[in-house]
Amino acid sequence: MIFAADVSGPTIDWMAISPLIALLGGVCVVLMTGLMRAPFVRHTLVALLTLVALGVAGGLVIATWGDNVSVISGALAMDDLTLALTLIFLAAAASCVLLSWRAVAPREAGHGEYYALLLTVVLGMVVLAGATNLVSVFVGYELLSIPLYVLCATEMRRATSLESGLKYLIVGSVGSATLLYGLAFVYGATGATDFGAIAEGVDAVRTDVLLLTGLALVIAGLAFKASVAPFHQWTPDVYEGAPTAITAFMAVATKAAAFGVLVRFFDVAVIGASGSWAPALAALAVVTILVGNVGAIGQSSLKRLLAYSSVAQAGYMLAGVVVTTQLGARAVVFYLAVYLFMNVAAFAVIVARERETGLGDDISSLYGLGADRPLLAWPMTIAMLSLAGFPATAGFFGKVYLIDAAVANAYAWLGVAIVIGSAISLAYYLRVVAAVWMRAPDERVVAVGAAGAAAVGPGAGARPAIAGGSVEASEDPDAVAAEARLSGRRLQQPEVVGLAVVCAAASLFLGIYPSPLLDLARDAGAALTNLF
Amino acid sequence: MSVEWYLVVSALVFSIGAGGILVRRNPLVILLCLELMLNAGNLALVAFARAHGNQDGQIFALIVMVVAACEVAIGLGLIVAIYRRKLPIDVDELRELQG
Amino acid sequence: MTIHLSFLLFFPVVLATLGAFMPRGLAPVGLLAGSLVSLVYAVLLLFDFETGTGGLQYVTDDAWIEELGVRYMLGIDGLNLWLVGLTTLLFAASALWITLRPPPDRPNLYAFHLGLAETAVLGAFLAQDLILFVLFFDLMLVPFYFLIGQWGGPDRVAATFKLVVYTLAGSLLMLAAAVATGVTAAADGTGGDLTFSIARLSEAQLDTGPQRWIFVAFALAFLIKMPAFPFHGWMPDGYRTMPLPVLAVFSGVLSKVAAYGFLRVVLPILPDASEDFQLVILLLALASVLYGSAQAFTQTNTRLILGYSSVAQLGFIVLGIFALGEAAGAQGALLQMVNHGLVVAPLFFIVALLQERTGSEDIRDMGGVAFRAPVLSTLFLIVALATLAMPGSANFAGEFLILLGLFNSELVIAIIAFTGVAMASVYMLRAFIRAVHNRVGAGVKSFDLSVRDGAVLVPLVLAIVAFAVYPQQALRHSEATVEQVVAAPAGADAVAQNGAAP
Amino acid sequence: MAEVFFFLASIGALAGAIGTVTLRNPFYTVLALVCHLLSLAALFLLLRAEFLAAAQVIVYAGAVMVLYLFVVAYVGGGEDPIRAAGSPGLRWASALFAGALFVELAIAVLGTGLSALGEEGAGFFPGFGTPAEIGRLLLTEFLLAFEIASVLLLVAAVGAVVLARRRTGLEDAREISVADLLRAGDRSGLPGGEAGTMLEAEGPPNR
Amino acid sequence: MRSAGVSLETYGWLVLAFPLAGTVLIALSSQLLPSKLHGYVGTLAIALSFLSAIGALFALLDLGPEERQVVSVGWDYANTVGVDAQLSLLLDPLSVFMSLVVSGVSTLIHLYAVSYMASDRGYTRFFAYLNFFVFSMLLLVLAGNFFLLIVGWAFVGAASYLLISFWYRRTTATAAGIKAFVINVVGDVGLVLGTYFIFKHTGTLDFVAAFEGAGEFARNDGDLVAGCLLLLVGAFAKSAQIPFHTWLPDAMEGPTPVSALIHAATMVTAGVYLIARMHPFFEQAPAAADVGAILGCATLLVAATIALVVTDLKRVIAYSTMSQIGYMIMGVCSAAYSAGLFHLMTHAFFKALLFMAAGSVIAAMAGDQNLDRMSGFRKAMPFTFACMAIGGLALAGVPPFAGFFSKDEIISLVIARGDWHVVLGVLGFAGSFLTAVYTWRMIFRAFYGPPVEPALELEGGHLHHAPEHTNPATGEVEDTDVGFPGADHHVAEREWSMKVAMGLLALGATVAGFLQVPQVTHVLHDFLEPTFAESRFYEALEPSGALTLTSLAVGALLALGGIALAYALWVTDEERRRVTALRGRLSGLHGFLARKWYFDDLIDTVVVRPFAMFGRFARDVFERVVINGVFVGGPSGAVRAGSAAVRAAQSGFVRYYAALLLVGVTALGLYFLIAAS
Repeated sequence: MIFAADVSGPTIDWMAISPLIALLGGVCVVLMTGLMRAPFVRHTLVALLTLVALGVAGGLVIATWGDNVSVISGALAMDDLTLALTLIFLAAAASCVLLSWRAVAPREAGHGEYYALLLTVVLGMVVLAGATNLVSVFVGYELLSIPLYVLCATEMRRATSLESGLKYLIVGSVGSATLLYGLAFVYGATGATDFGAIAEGVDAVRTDVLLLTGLALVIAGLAFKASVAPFHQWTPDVYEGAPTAITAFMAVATKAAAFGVLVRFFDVAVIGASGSWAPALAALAVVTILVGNVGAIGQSSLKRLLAYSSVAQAGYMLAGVVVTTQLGARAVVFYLAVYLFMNVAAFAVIVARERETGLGDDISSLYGLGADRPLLAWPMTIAMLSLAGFPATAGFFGKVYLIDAAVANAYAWLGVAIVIGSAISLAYYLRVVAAVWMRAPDERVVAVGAAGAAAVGPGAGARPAIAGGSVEASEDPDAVAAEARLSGRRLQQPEVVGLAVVCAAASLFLGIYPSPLLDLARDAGAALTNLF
Repeated sequence: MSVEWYLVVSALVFSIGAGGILVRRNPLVILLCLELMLNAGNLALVAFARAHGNQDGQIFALIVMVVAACEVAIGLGLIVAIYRRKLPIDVDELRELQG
Repeated sequence: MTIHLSFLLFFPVVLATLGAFMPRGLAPVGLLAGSLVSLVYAVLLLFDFETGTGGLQYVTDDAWIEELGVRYMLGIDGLNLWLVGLTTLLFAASALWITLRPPPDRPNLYAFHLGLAETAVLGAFLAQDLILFVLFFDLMLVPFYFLIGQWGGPDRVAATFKLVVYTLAGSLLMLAAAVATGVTAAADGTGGDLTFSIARLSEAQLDTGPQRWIFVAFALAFLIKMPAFPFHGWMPDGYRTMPLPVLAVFSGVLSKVAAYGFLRVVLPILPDASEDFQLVILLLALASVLYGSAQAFTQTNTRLILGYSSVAQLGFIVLGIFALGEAAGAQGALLQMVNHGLVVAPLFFIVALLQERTGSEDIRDMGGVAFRAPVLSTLFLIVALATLAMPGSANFAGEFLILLGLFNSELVIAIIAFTGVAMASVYMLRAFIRAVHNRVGAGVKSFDLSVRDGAVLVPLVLAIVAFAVYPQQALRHSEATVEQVVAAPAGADAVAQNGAAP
Repeated sequence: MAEVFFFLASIGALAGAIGTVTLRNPFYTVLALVCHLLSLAALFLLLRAEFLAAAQVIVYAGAVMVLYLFVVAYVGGGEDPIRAAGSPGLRWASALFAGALFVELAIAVLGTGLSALGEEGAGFFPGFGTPAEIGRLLLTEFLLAFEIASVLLLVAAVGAVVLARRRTGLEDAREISVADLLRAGDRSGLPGGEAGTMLEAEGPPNR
Repeated sequence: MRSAGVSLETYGWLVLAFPLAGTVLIALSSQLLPSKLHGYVGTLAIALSFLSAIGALFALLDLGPEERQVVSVGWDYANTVGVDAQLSLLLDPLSVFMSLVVSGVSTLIHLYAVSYMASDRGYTRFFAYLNFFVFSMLLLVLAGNFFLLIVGWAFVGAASYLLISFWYRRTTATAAGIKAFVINVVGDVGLVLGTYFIFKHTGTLDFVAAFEGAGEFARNDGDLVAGCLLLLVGAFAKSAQIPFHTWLPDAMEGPTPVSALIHAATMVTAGVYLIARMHPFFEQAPAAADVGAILGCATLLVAATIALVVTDLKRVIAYSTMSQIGYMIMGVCSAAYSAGLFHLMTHAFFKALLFMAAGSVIAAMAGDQNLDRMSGFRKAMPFTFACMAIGGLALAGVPPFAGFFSKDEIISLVIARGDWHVVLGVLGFAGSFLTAVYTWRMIFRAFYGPPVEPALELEGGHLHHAPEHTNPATGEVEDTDVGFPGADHHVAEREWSMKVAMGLLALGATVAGFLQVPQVTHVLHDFLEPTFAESRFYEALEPSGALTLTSLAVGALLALGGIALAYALWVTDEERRRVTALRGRLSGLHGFLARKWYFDDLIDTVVVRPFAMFGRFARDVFERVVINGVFVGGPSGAVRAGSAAVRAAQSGFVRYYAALLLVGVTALGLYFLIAAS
């Protein structure tokens, strides 16, 4: 009590943090609503409320665009970089909601909890992306991670889901421990937790072992989240095991958050020591590009394939961080935004096929898509071509921008590494496209499609079921009939198909007219005022 | 008693924790090893706080405790779920996802 | 500042897309309409073109992506005028072909891809902005990937995969190189502002260091796309399986884009590097000539014979282009691009017709077609003679100029290259004789050209003949521009020397 | 004097750590960790972090570890042989890594040019590390972290519930088919009615 | 024939226009008009062209001697960046003379073919080709610049290819065709390269300008010699001179009128025309000229020796053609221009005549060309025999027939060049002796001795029919689907058109010599004078009266001696004892000659086989190992290996992942420690 006098809370810019508050509110509301019994509430209302929360947050982001304020005594910078990334998080989350609409995961976890956790992840991402203080960094990092561990494991009836959850938890915790230790060293070397103070402190200890070791640990921790090789190994397993909707969300948003903090930490806090860390990051970028692209070749699980591809993309974007210019930051933001569209489109198609065929996310589930499902075939095709960086798709300009940034700062060889990587990447992206257009439909799918397919097909794989179906299901006549019906019916999941089409259209449109996104990226990059 | 000593201890603990994660197969124990690593971080933070004479480190450590607790909670929850699912409580048995 | 080129550029894809939404089988018509419109446009350009000025005409130059300094810039000059005409002509022919014999399954999609392909190729020819050029250059592959993969012959998927990956690998390098060009130029050349306008880049003198690796990247992309020895690994598989109407345009036009790239991009922007690498490129081209010819008279599959002969022909074209400082060489190369396109496309249609009659594409199973199909074999003869650059054909005019240019710059290489001329006569006549002469082959049911096929073939042959009688027109159109381009390296030398002097 | 305490505490801490890593029986490992945490608390005290030491003992060594023990008891932590998966070499390899890591960190902390680490530490003002000071910081400078931490706790609780809630049907390998999900409206198709939802966790609906 | 209205240029263009029009008309109307008509259309076209040539002649004579060199430009062909390739004609005595010879002989041969090919199903095609050939040949001789010359040069090559493989179901015919074409392309290449060498200095492709530029060359200037030698390559390939001669004998696969027109009278003499046309350069580069002369001399001997042993009727004449062209080449290369061209004309007459006669015999033999199976046709075909005899006398050089004057004039002029040229002259005489022998060997064997069965049938007024038609070269059964030699083939000694053609040519072969009687008449010489106005030798080179007379005498004696020898060998002793004895004694030589001096084998092993092997190697080995192995397999293999490694590392053991993470940390830390120090 005697201290109460001199405790005066910090001035809080409520408008600036309103997106956070919206999300937090959303968490509570959704959690509460989830407790209600009515199926409508649980299956529809909750998801809708989640979307509303995301929408409101998005609106507030746009409202506060350009304020570039630092809130809560410098713990958080709600500048355009943060906001731009926030938009990406929100979009990713929204698409995740749409993809989860009919999914198993929410029913397993309980809808309220599921969506609440999703919203908190977004919250954590915003904090992480905006953090200008070591403590906020760590907290945001954890707030992002912990709910994700849970979400990955939410399809509890599937062993692989649990496995992925546990793997993510263990490796992720090692990562966060490493990060913590690194942050501790940075703090120790500079004696401050605030980025601004650190930036001043760094110059004194530019080549001090303590700082540099700390940086090594921090790089490891953050690179882990961005799934940069050699810290990427959780990515394929977790992506494959997690519910597809969550995977889609992770692939985009987690990466965005990680790169947000990477850019901010390295290009703002320890920019002074860039001479030491830039080469290391560049090397990591090259390794990542190679490992990711090479690893994706020959994968038959689409989610796994996209996981490796996301590793490779991380490598590309790392080039944007290395160059320590606003241009680089812009390129990263732009690429992330583009990556959102193409990746979501791909995952939406995967989700749709998972539910229609019994083949899970196996590439064979796409066979013959081009012949009879143009609405799914084209999005997948565009997504793949865009990921591969074909012209007239958004991915092309993403790459051009990154190469531009790299070359402009005397990292031409990084640009070459990027294109070599994309050359390798053709090997698996085109394989998917070929599966869509140039293969006859998988006979097992056909079998399911045919009414009364009870007799046909081996148990595993023959049934449209999560994780490849099961024998019991095939002996459950009305289930089989239901399956026959559903695969007879087309377009029984409009939100998924719609999402795929919209995202594909977006990445096509942005491939022809990317300027709006480029402006956004420019503002975001401009937020890093210390760079030129 | 110079601060470096504390740091060396923390480094030692960190390494032991790391090694533990590599050798133990029981997820419970692995969680404990993670605790070790986090605590090593805490010790370092507090030591640095002492060295610099500002309390940020201590706050940080406090937050870390919270985080550690949360991780434990989730981790244990997962283990329980795995146990319920009649899956082996052994990280080496859980390797359906690979390649 | 006109919009004409945009019309010319986008009509095919737009109409083909509309067609794709029409009831089944109508898409080819849409495509045909589109390509015909473009053809008419191109012909009008041929007449309206203003000779004597080397500069660009009908320029369309709009801001597109300021952030990246990329502009939507199209233009016509001596270099691409006739190539555009060629492109529209060949695509119109192919469109007509598939309109008259629509593919069995998914004709709409087929037509759409073909339309997209035409637009992409035209774009590559018309683009005056480096990034735009690269964009269209890479975009060309996409429709062909689908066309081969879905309507190709046996093991089409593997073949198309190999083709696209191999060629795009090169093109991607080019992408990096293109960006690097713009950026480095902005650093020292064009005075700060980032631009990819080819014209302005060629004014900016890049340092030799960057020029070198940029040149390598560009050259690799172009040589692979042509293809030139030894980068033709994708060619045999691709040619073996490609549907013939597609192959006609592919072989007729795409390879030209690569050769054109040398003239449009490499020589003006990278003069010093061109000088440095001249000998390397010349030797590669020479190897292509000899190797391609040797292969062409060893292979028995007509597609491959033509494929390897194209390798040889493009070798000649590159020889002409890299007879640096020799306007004759470049002129000949340019003329030869058009000629080769004009002859190779009908040849592939003829292969299709022969396949119809002999049930095979292997010359060992053909023979004796001529007697029952005089018209067809006469057309074949004319095209074959033109292909082997018989004097009196425009091809000879082209080769004459090419080799004259080369003769003046690299005597020895020119003399060796002449063996290629002789070998050309061997393999073309071999193919012709084995196909339509000699004893009647086992499964041969010979009958003469139908009107439907004549409608495609005859106009092309007439074009060849007309061109043979009066190639002067094309040469007149291109002369001024070519002299500018060729002057570039020499001028760069002058600059370099002046730079060295003080 | 401080030295003695330091050595005692740090020995305790290290011993606890090693025990945690090496002991076979999960119960013992937990106890070893408790020992480690307690000695760590002692070190905190030596470093003038009273509040932290207290929190360490109460929250950590107390609550969290108890939670551990419960789970161990529930899961039935059997003897857990320490052996490397796949190659037995991994154990030595990992020992090596750990060693290398330690060496690096040691170099980092000893090799640094920071004078601050050399001596006792900066002179600290009265009330350094006291609850009052910590509380003040939490409510001013680190307010955000504080709030977020609270959210984190909430999330952890929710997550734990989601994960650890008892469900029917988990025992058999029964999977849910998409068909059931897409059969919108009627829930009859799904065996066990509300199986696997929050409602089930509430227990039987009261009347 | 002269109409003041029509200018020389117009005549020139007309000369070209008629045959081309004929070609196009026949080709387009091939399906419409009755095929019989096409023969006459073709003949008419050529006849009109001949008339225009005469018109051109008179128009030329109207002009004063010094302005008898008119260039008429049609349009720019490839006129750019300093290369002036135009469609221009050069009308001067030489070109007009050549076009007269060509169109004249062609007219007669067309006439001959009208009935000779009557029964051929390819009748229409034949005349289209034939007209096209005449057009090309005229283009060649009228061309006003190098470019157009090359065009005509290649066109005649193509036409000859088409006509050689006219019966394209015969594999031998197609093979011979491709052989001829390729060797001719080699010639074209030589021509083009030679042009480059000259263009490099003169900077123009136009003849007149280039010739004016010829003076600037230093004597035996390196580039000029190279250029002239390359021009010689072109000339030799076209004129079947060593070492480019191997195609000509095989070219006899073509129908006989083709052999008569292309491979005797006109095309093969293009080389002579070329050298005459290029004389300004050759006179500046004597080295090249001498090479030409020597090779020409060699050819005339080699060909003559081979002709002694060949048993195929047409091939004998083919070799004699080679030999005679050897004379002409030797002549023009030794600056005996008018003599060479004179021989060109006379040779055109009697050689065409010989071929026609031979054709008629072959027809009587139902397509069989083998001398061994011929005998005693004298009674059966008196007219043919007469023609054959006249041709033979002219060829052998018996006074007063045409060959006598022309050939001996060449020899005497060559000798008149003095020093080592004398040797050539002497060898020339040796050649003329051999000529007499082989010519009359052929005639005696075909027409004397006991009549063979076809001959007897013919005497009975009925024509012999072979049971089944076989390829005379290979003996494989003919695929008569394409017609000739069809079963209904009866032209020998029957058709008036053939007789007219042969008769006129016989007349020419008899009297043409008097245009140019040494020391007496110089019609041709004077007419051509303007073309060779600036030549150093044209007027200067004049054999003394004594030399002329001796050479004439020697020539005559050798000819008669040769004929006598042939008579002794093949007529007087019926069962050919002497011949067999001779052959037995000289079996080695005979074999050597029968294998045609092994030229074919040589070219085969030196050129053809290596290329084929290279091609096979490229296809079977290189493509697989290097192109697909290294360039494709290499990178993809590396990528695949990398993929395997990465996926192996992805073992699924979470502890491995953690381990790798820590390894990464350690490595990074290590890097930074190094960076710090």
